[in-house]
Amino acid sequence: MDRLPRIPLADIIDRFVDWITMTFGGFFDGIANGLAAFVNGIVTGLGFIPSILLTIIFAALAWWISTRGIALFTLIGFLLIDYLGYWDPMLQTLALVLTSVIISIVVGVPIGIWASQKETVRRIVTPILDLMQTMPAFVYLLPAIFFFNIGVVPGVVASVIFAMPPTIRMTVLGIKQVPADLIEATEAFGSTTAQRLFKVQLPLATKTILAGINQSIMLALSMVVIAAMVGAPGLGSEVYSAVTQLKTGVGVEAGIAIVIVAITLDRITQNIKVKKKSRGNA
Amino acid sequence: MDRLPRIPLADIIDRFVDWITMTFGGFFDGIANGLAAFVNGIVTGLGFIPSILLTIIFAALAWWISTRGIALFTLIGFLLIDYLGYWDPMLQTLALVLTSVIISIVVGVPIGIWASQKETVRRIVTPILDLMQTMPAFVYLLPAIFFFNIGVVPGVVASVIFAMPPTIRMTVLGIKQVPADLIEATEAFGSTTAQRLFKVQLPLATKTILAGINQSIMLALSMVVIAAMVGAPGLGSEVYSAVTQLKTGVGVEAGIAIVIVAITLDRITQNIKVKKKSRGNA
Amino acid sequence: MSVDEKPIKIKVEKVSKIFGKQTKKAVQMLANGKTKKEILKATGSTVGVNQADFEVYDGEIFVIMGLSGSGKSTLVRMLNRLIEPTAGNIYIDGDMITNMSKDQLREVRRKKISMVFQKFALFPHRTILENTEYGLELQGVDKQERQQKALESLKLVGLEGFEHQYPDQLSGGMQQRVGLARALTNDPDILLMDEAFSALDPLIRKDMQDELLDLHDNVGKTIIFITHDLDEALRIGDRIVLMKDGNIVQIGTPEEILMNPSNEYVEKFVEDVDLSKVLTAGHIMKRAETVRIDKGPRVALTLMKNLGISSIYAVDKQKKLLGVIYASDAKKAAESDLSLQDILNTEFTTVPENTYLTEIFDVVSDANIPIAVVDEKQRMKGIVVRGALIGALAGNNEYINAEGTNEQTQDPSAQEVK
Amino acid sequence: MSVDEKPIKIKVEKVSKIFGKQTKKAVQMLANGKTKKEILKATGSTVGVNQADFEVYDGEIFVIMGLSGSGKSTLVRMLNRLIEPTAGNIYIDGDMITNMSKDQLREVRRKKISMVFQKFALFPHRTILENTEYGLELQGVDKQERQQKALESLKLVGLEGFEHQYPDQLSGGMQQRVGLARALTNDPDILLMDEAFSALDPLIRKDMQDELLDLHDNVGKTIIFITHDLDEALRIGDRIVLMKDGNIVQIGTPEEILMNPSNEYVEKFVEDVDLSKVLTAGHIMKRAETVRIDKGPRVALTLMKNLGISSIYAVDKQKKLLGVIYASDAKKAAESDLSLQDILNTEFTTVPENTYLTEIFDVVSDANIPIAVVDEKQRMKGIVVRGALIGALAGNNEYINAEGTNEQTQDPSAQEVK
Repeated sequence: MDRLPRIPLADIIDRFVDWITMTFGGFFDGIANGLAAFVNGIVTGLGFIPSILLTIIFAALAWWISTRGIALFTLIGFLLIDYLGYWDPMLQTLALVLTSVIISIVVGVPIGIWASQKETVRRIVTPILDLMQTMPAFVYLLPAIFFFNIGVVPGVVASVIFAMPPTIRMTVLGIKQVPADLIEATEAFGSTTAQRLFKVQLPLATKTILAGINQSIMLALSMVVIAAMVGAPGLGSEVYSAVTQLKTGVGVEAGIAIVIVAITLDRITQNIKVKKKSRGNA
Repeated sequence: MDRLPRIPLADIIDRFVDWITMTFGGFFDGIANGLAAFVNGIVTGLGFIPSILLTIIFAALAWWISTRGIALFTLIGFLLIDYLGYWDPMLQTLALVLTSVIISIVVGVPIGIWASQKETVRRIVTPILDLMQTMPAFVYLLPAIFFFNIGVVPGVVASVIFAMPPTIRMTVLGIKQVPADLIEATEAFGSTTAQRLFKVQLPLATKTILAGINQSIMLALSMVVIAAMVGAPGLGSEVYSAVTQLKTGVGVEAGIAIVIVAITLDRITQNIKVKKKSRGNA
Repeated sequence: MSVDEKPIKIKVEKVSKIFGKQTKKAVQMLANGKTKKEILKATGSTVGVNQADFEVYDGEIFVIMGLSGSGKSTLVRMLNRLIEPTAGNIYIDGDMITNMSKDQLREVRRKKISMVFQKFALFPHRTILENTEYGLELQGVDKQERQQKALESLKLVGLEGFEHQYPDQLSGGMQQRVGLARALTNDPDILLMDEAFSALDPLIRKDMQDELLDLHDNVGKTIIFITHDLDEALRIGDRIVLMKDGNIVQIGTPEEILMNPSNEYVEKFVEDVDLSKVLTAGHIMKRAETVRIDKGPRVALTLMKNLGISSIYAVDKQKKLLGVIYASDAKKAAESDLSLQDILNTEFTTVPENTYLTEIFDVVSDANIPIAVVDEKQRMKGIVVRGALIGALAGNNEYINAEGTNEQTQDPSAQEVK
Repeated sequence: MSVDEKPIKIKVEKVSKIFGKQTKKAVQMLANGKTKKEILKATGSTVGVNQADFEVYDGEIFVIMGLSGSGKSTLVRMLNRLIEPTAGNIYIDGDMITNMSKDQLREVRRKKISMVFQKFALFPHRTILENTEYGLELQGVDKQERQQKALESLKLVGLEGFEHQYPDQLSGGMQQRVGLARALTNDPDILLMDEAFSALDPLIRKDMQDELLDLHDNVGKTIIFITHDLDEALRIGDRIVLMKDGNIVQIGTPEEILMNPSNEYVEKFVEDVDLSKVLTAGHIMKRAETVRIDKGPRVALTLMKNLGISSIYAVDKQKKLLGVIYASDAKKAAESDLSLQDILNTEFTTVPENTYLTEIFDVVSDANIPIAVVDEKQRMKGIVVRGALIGALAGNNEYINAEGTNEQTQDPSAQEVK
């Protein structure tokens, strides 16, 4: 194969990245500051509340949203994290994950809705999503560093790129799965597109969209250690430094903390009691 | 929480790891050499065949096992990898992934069978699997390095730990899903446990087990870049070095190569035409 | 009321629907009388509805009837432009809806026309009340007023007290009443009903038809009812349109349709029995309940009691017909401990399987027990009951077995067993 | 053949099965006659089978009958120790199987006893032939010989030519024949059949029963047949065991069971109609097919033809009964363009809904058309047909509507509509 003139794909990409950094420099900095402020806002906000109180709040939240079992798990889990001394890094990881997930929802759901309404949009978006999910997450670090240099912001950006696809995919799926005869009924009674979307399509799609968000949370969590490579603080960087300094003990401890956060978030989002089906009286 | 005497969980783990390295040193070295030989054997073996010919062989294999569409994708994909100059690293990655998956099958399926027969075994194994899958893969690098120091072997070991759970889980599921009345029929006609397993349970579970193996392949592939951190050669290390040297172009190119390998392996294993249901005449 | 007094509610002028590309060219070909096949070959597009022309009077129940694929649901969906007509005009109360803007059309759908669907199309995530008020909700009517109106329609269809339930808690019949109530809440002039009762089980369907007629007497809406069931059309239609392959074949009152069927197709359609197939005993025989001769009188009695019959044929192990056991004899035998053999009555008439119905007509009418149908080895194949004979002759294919032998046709018959 | 000549195939001595903990203590309590409730309270374990004692003769069809939960499938599964008995002994051909080792037991299952299952339990990934030869395959019989044997059994059950198909390609009846063939291929002495025909539809079930009887005549196996259907037991059983709540209530031939039911329970069981409930016209009336008086004679004729009836009641819009239209009159009216009103026949008998069957018996028997059942406002509620009256009196609950009014009970009745 070497006979063929090799198109310098690598250089083209590099020059393209440099060009973007030049032209949109200011724009990216703006985003960077906004994002950093948002994440740190969460961290300091949560930081004010003493760990015990915060643990109880989390457990109560878990109880209200889902089941008693999960509330108990949350309580013990977070107590353990605090006990092992990983409370602050945990808060930073939580802030990083929540921010990435919130962005995935705010950006992802509308794209999903748009794709569900326009067939051509859907046909373009789906292969991109496939690519985004199979491409190793590391690769996303590169553009993140160039546009947002080191710190929590590139971590968030890389996490968002990696974690957003399921939210988009499930939003499209949820809306598409609404039976055709219901859509016809909305037409026959004279609904506008907005009325059809908000009164029928979205309510029926909620369950599937929530499943998508659950997947996004798990993906964001799986990125925390990789994000640490670009300076994102939290449990991820604890693991990363433990690996680089070959301190197995610390690595396992921080790993367990991540596992606790992961299982808690996963169980809560999976058991969100969807209010829709409350049985009316006879 | 700081008032409580902090149990030095980290130190306990470290001392435990050191103790294992001491006592089982020889044993681990044996495995290391065996594994290294196996992986390098694949690499040199495949290396002998010129890339064009190997690409055609892969494409033919894909056609035979699954569908024409996938064979075409394999052909073009591997040609592109060769064209971009990533042929050798690809071979190494393929060897790493195949080795990890083979180990996952050889070790995982028997454990799955054992767990499906004994309820207590299943009750112990399942939580461990959950833990293994939620723990960040990085953490597995630590024991891998200690026991097998640097190179492809720790990469394989870490990949196996991360990739094996789905194979075990799906083997148990596949066997458990065989309807109770069929099991009763095997009993009523006087089958031994082995006969029940190989004549009825495993054949009916094949489809689910294959789905488990497909998931293991994808997990192994997602580990290649992390494995590179402990010296495993291949596309993973291309990406890793690109990231550390901030060369986005190379990073994206190597990333694309990984995506091609991932999609090819995924489609092939998903479409393996299970021979079972060939329609008889009459 | 003679025809011309009643005002025209809906006017449909030469409306056609072509599915596929090159619809313009297809419409042209339709105009100069090309057949559907020619159009399909030339333009690759299929003709859904071919130049439909009719008027619907105000307050009338106008039934559009045809088999599946006849274009009836396409035609009805063009009335509220759920499906855009390819050619022709549609007027409602004189206003032409075919060139209305999106917004004007939405107003017509909200105020003038409501629709009831075959599979109910109720919103599973909304209670019955929220479903019923949906139409008014879209129009921004405030909550208090629209819920009050919705309750009224629910009362009208007899669903008071169910408003807080969810659709999946109700039976098919009740769900369709909600569909009806939802359509009525907008107080439209026109009700489009697309096979509204086809998904219900036969018994409920007849009740719903009666209810629709009562409702129509009270609220006096113009109803366009789509169905594939002749009985349903005859029972509720003031006038009926017959459609076949996209064409309107005939329009008229149920009497007119039956009186002079406008062409051979309509005749066959209402005739619905292909008299050319001559029926034999095998076609109408039912499964024979028999008792083995080696059983006792009490077993025979219990079998007869369970089947509500007063006589039963006795057979030996090879199912060879031996005679008849009457309930009265069996009772006596049970008291005085006789065996079935002692009370076997050997006068009975049998007919071979392929005798024509006409031949066995008199045998059946004067025999007081069902006639036994036997094969050449005198083995029991089935029995012929008087009701089945009359029903079959009257063309009711409920009584006719498909391939002329009773049900075990698809299993290899028992005779094969050595 | 008197009883004592035939050799005993299976002997069951005081066999019990207790589910739950403390089974030893429970067996003790059973021995000294404690009731099931006392045992449950004391040990928390339930008594599945309570000291069963019976013998099965060689070559006999021995039916074990009981409602669900009577312990019949537990009892049959103890014969091949699929379920381990808690106490008592079981002998097959005199060898005690209750204390056999795992391997000895496996030999008995491979050679002596085969089983046929209610839901067939065929291996979906194996062809019909591979399913049938499974038993011999386990015993290591070489491929050629076992396939030849399997083909023989398939021929025996009439499934020649289907050997290469897969189970999901066959109908229920044919799948059960494969189950039968698979059990026969091992050439066992004993066939355990656990509700083998209950999953089949009624028509096929009767054929399979006949086939089993033929098969039994040819191959002469000892068959233990489990069922909950009295008719099935009467038709195929040489002897029947009646079980209730784990106890054997009676053992005897079908005649003996019917002749002197051993206790009140058995009597009620075979009686199966609770005569205490006195039936009224409402209980047995069927849905009334009516025609509205404003329709024409041809519509009436078509409705009658479709329903295979020769007369139909005419009602007004409020479903008030006006009279009867006979098919012959309607034919004349159609020819000479008369309306239904002209040919309305006003002699007809009506009965209110709650008249007792005994009172309307003579009215029904001498009227030549079905009797109309009306409510206080003379509105049609249903019709009483002679067949239904006889069937109901004979205790066949097929003819009795659940709550004494016909089917629309669960929908709020139409009357509510204003």
